[in-house]
Amino acid sequence: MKAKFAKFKEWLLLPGGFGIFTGLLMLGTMILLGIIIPNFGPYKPDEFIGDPFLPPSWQHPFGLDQLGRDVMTRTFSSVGIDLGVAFLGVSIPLAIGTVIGILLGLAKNKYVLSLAGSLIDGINAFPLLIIAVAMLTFLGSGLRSVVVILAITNWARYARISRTRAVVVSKQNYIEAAKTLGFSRRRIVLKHIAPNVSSETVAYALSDFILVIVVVSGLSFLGLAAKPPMAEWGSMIADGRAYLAQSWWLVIFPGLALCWSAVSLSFVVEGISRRDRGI
Amino acid sequence: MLGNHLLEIKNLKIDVRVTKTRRLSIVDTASLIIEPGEIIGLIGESGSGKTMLCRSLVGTLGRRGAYIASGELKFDGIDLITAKQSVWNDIRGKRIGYVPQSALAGPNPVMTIGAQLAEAILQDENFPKSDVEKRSLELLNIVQIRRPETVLKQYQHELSGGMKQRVMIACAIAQQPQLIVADEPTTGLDVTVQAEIMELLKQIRKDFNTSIILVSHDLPLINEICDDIVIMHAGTTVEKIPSKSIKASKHPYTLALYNSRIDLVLPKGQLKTINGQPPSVGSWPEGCRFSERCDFVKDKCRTKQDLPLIEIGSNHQTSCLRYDEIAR
Amino acid sequence: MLKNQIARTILGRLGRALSVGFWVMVISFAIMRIIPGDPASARLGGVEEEAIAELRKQLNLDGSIVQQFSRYVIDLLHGNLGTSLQTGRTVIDIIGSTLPLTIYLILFSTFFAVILSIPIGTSIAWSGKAPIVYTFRGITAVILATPNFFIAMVGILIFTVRVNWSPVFGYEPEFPQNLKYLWLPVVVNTLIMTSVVSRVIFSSVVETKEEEFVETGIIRGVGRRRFFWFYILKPSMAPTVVLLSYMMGTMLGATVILETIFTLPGIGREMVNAVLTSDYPVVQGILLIFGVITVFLSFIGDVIAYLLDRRVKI
Amino acid sequence: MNIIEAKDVSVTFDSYGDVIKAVDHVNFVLPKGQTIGIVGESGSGKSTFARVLSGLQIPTSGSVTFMDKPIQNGKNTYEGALRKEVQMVFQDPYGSLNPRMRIVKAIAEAIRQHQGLDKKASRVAALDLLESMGISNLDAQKFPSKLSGGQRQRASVARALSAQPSVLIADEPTSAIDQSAQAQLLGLFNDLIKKGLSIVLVSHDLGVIRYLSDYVYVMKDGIFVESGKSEEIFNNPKEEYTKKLISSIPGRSTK
Repeated sequence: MKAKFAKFKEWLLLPGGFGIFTGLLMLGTMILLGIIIPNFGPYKPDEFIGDPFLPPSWQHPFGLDQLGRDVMTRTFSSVGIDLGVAFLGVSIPLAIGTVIGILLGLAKNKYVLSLAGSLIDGINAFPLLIIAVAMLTFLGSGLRSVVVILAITNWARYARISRTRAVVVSKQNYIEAAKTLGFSRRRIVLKHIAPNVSSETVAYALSDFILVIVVVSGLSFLGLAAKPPMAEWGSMIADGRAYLAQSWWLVIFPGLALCWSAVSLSFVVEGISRRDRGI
Repeated sequence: MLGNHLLEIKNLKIDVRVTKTRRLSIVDTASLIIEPGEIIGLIGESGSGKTMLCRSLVGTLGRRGAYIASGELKFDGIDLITAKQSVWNDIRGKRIGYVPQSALAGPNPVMTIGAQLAEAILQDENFPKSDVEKRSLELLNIVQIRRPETVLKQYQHELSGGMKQRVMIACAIAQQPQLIVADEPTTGLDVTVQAEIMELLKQIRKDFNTSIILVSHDLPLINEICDDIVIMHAGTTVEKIPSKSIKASKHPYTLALYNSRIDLVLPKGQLKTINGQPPSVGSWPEGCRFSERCDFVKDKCRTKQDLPLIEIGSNHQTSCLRYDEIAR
Repeated sequence: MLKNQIARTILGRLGRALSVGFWVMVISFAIMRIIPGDPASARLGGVEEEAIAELRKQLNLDGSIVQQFSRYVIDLLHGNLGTSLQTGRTVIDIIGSTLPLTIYLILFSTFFAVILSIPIGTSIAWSGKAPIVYTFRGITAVILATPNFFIAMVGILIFTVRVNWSPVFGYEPEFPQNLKYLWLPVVVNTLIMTSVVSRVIFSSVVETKEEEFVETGIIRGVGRRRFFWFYILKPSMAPTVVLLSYMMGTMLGATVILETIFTLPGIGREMVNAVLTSDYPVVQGILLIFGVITVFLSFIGDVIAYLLDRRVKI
Repeated sequence: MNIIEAKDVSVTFDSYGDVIKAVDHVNFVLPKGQTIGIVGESGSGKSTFARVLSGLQIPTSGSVTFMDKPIQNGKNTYEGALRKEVQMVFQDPYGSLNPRMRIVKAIAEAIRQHQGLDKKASRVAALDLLESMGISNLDAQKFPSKLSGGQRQRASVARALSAQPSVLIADEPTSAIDQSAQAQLLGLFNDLIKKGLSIVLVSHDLGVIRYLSDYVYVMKDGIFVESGKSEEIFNNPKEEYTKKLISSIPGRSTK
């Protein structure tokens, strides 16, 4: 036990260790509260329990909203939705983009390459929020549409990174050595190229996670993703906006929860990048 | 007592900050003396601290979180350890020139060669601005660059490795310094280019009576160019010996390096290799740091102690405790 | 020959910008068509066939896909982006009347962000003192992880609700009255952009600082001011410019939210209105404009970066 | 008997419309059990030619044969059982090992492929092989970035040897490592030569070439300007370029 603790302490003192630890702790707390409060707490997120606009008190630390629902319960029941959507919105494009990027990085056909390359650049040319808003017009709003849209558009960013990296990796001597050793193409791609490419795209995915959380909540804020009465940070903030002058708690608490989650992730990202660079 | 040498380093210790409280020595008990007009070769493997020793001469240790922990460092009678910015301003670029590592550096990528030469020339505030171009061309001629007018307008990425190094040398000699520090100036360049640049350095020494510290890991090169050789191992100077008498070295590490020269053995002959790996910074053995790889090692080599250079002949100093028993 | 090299590189980059521009056009054409179902009947609901056919024609959804595309391209070349289904104004007209405000918003915040970021980023990077660096990175990380609408809300809470410095709703286009409405959104945008830009300047100065030529410059004894400009700032500028041009594009996207919050009649808010009223031609047109602007910005950014530092591959 | 023969081999590259001749109509033979040195400066085309011999680069024209059989078949080189016969060691000790694979795993992977051992046995064999090259079992468990340049180069040689090749092509194997590590690596090559391995040694370092080679080709601008027995080239060079190269070797005058 003691030895384990010493080892942990040593790990913590390495560059970035403290950031990663703090970030994971913050994120873990958020997820834990997101499980406990909605499931085992005294209220339901959609339950009308008291006077509207009741300010924060010991019984309702985050106060009550315009319909008399408990803001704290609603805030924490959003954890699963927001982080879940963001998780899907990152992991699906990550998988698609990495694979397409590797394939393109290894492709030889000039026409395929330049066509695919400018298509990827074309998709990436649109700011994520803009293309998401535009597609929602045609796809119909809702969280499911948001996940679909992220899958169709965001892969291009990963494909770009993965392709550049695959080109670099495939020129490395260890790939040449693997070829002269007669390893199968499949083995070279899966065991030698893919791990060296995906380390890069996964690193990007972590920072993309923050962006996607912000975009998803932004879409909800515009009323295009999560719809009332669903408890979701962006839509809660949008709902509370009209009462900002009198009842600040409607906006501030979901906002802080949103920040808390994104900041925790950014600590992890920062920590990992510091560790990689060793400073 | 430090005498009147151009450069004198005595028992210099350089530490680096690893974390807030942890310090690591990267150079320890290093000593070196340079007279005017002398070419000194500083040789050592990677991690032996030779680059850091060079940086201490030009005052840029701080950039790497390193600092001089103890020892003496005097350039022409000036104490460089306590030197203030104003003192450095008089020394850098004027009295000490610097030629960087060929593999890493080169001229500033966002300035033309001409702009950088002008910068080096105008270190002398009294130099007339109207003569800058003339002087630039003159310098480029000294370093034997063809078509100097064109080169003045070019950027570094348009030049070959050898050309870049010539430009760096031209900048270094702009103020006719007393000392040039050349840190692996030809590593990675072609042999013919290397030979030309070495010839150039010798010529500069001859024409301007400049002292040169040439850092390298290539013993044959150092052996050919330099008057004296200083051998570094694991952060300390283990021997100083005239080039001519390298065979008569009294330090097992120098001998091992000399004996592992492939140009001295018959083709496919038995190469003498040094056992194991060079000790890495932070895990130096106590006592003599070569003890773990040495064939002559005795118990007394392993006890904790400082190993300063001992004068054992004319211009020949060694740190080996058993120097009198060592022969090739 | 040298001039030639520069021209060839820039022309090559222009070619790439044009080919990406082509795809931008294709994507904004396709966006109405790749999604299953028919936008015309979706908009009108269960009305009679004739009205739907009429709308299909108006939306350029009749005939084969090749015909649709060639009509789309020809219309584009004539500067025709279609007509709003809601107001009957031409899309070009709508864009022309709403885009300038958004551009001002972006330009002002970019300007202030750059002015602030250069001293902040370089001085922190150059000092390299751990506590300062951590504080800087911590604060900017928090700002970047916070959605702009939340920052805006907090701003409104402070400056509108507590002290009445900025009106909540409305807009007056005349100068100088408009400043009253614009300053808070510009501040919010500037805050975010400063965080990004100063981080980039910070990290590229840290990177430049490590390079050997900087050391050579110190040892050559280059004077302070010269050193700062030629050895620190100029070599670090190229990545900053590239990122700045990209960030301006992203910021353009973010104005959708910002303009909605501050009820500014910019192009972003116009787009949200169009989405909420299913005004397809307007959505499509604005999407195209956003794409074209970002492609243009990144072209300009790359060219400037290349001119600053010829090593940059563009 | 010649193991590898190259006849009239050319390699050209396209660079923005300009055609660059990296290798220009060269002939080359590698007799069995010999070490052939190819010496030249950067840009001489020596590395490209080494890649042609190892089958990594398809020549624009000309042919390479291995034991009198052409190595090339359409777009493929060294097919099937031939593939293991020619292995390569690269210059850069940083890029020649997969950074995400522990040393022992990289070697075991090659052993498994070529010696038909199972997972466990190949791991043991890899550890043995590395041990025999002076890489301890402890170091073998590490990732490449934790080893010194010399150790990495020896690991690369170990990986090449695990295919049990008959030819080893070494492209500047010593130019990025310290002198003591260089001596260790050259000693290793010397042992391999004594065991009968045929070696093509590409280097700009004439000292290394002189030490190991039986026969030397001097390359400049894509062609062999001179070739001959090693002692002849070094004692009695005919071409101006060769003379210049030899006179540039540091330390000639101090011998």
